[in-house]
Amino acid sequence: MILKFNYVIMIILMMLGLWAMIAKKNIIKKLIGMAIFQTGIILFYISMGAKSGSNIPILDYYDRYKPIDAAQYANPLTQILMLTAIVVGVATLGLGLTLARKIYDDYKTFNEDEILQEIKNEHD
Amino acid sequence: MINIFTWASILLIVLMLMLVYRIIVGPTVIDRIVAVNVIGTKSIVLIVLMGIIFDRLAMFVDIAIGYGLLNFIASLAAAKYFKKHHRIDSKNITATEHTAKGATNGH
Amino acid sequence: MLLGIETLLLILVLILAVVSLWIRDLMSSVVVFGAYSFLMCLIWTGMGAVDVAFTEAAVGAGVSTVFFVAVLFNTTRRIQFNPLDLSAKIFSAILCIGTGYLLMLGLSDLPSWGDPQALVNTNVSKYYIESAYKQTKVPNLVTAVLADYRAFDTMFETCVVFIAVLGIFMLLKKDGREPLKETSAKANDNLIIRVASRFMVPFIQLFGLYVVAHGHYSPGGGFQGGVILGASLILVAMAFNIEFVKQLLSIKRMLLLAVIGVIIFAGWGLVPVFLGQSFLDYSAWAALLPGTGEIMARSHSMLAVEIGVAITVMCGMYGIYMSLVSDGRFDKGL
Amino acid sequence: MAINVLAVILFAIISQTIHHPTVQLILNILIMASLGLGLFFFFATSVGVLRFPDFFTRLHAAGKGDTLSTILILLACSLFSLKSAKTLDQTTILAAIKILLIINFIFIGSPTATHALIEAGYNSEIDPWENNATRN
Repeated sequence: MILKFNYVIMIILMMLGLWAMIAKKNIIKKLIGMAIFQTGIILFYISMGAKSGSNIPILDYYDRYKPIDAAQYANPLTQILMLTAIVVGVATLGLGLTLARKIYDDYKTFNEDEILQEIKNEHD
Repeated sequence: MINIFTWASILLIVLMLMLVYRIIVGPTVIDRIVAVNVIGTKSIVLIVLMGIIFDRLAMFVDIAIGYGLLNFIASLAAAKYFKKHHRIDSKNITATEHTAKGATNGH
Repeated sequence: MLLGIETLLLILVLILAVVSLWIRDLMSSVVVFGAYSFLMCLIWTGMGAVDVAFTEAAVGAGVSTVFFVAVLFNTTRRIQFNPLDLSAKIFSAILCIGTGYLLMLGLSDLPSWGDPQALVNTNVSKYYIESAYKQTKVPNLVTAVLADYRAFDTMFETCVVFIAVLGIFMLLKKDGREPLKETSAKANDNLIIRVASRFMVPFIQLFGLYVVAHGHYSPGGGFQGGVILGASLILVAMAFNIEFVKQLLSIKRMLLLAVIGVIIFAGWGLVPVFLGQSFLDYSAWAALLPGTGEIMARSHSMLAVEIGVAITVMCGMYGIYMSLVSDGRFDKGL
Repeated sequence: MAINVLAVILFAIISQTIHHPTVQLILNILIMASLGLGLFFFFATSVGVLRFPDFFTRLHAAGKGDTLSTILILLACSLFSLKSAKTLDQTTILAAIKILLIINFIFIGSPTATHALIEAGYNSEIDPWENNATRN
């Protein structure tokens, strides 16, 4: 269990985010839940690529011309997948916040129940 | 000697755990921002300490500089927020802020 | 030893995630989420992912919290608590715990934490680690894989940032826009904040340019540098005035620059097509850049591509902040 | 900034050229004292943030103690990296100078944030804490 502690935390974080996205009534809280879900996934990738006792994936000046042992360096592939994911995550977070802002413009609330109630009233 | 820096960073994290108590309990938002600000500054220190533990300080210092330069922007934004909304405690926000409902948008 | 520090940090992060969802005040929730992001950055530093940590540091400290605050500034931070929802919450909690249990069952198939011989670490990434420096002369393997081997991926990620900005801009755009007022650089009456920002902003921008340019040799690159440059513009907008920052970079010019960033990336990759190579195959640039072999052509091309990414990301962060804080009118900010 | 560069170069030359055991001992003590004091001040900051009664006093603890402890620990890191380097190349010196630059930035940025927060709290409707026990 202790050897897979990172995955346990990852699953808990992901489920926490999923729960927040389903159960929370406030839209901003849902967005925070989405961000937590995202960090859970990033944690999964990064901790899979981590190697115990390894160095960061930037070659030292003295190591560049020696034959390179791959086990000495952390996995760069999982890192770059997640690096772009973070910046894109912020951009999509901005888009989500914009949608929340538009909803607030129309209904003056972030609460899901009140929004549904107002939509129902408009249709009647 | 590197061992000492490892223990120092563990001590820093334990002290951060103490600050988390203030984040959870803190009666007003500003109390929480204070604790978060301290955690942010200590992250800079921890990154430099990790650089020493990894023995690649020159690579980690860049991240720490980025943190040091940007760390106060979030606090500044929060402070600006409270220039408009004066309530800093989270109790009974309904009374002050919710009065604007339906006043600006005509439908 | 490092895994011990990581374990402590992971527990701390879990506590903060729960707290940020539990607090019944949106402003506090956002602030706690900022602390969560700080600690996530530390976790990734400890796992050796310095570039990811750098991105998270710039994003978490500079822009992400500011975006949330910018939205809450014009709306409310009130949260209604309805005790009647409790059954729905418990039902969804059972659902999530069930899903989590199913995921936990798959735990036994995953490699243990920090195993160098795990399947994920032995195939493609081994090739990248062993041959990236020989083929590109870039010591930062993350930059090499990001901008060369997986440049196609990165190009579309840049496009996603651009499209997100465009979407935000379109969603919030108001039809009848108010005429621009006369600008004054002194709208913020707080002298201390203005002086401190005036001191800090040149350093932030200089550091951002350094991060973009030095990405080959140290953690950094287009994404991180772009976020830092964008954060410097956000700082100007907060410390002075939204009219003042529009003199530095107007909205129209911001959109134009964002397009130019994408065009730099795609155009740099398109040139090899005309030289008879495949798309984004930088080694064809050796024919056009004087005095470079195929290896150095790849190295230089990465810098050009990173500059394009940085321009788009900078304009993206700036544009998202400006749209959110002024509700699409671009007249007044935080 | 120029003082930073001069201090780093001076310390680098002292620590790398003079191998007399007394000098090395003094340097070690300097590093350890700086680290220890920094940790002590951070402990004081944490206790202050936890124990003080309202946020004005808490900001007092956080604003001062946080900046000071960060500066001391970073100073210890900088000196240690110079002292423990095997060869004195430009990378090491540049890293040490950069750490001192972080100190400069924190010295400007952290008090500004504290000031902005104090102002925000001052404009709010909450009164500062008063010690009623001594007044009666």
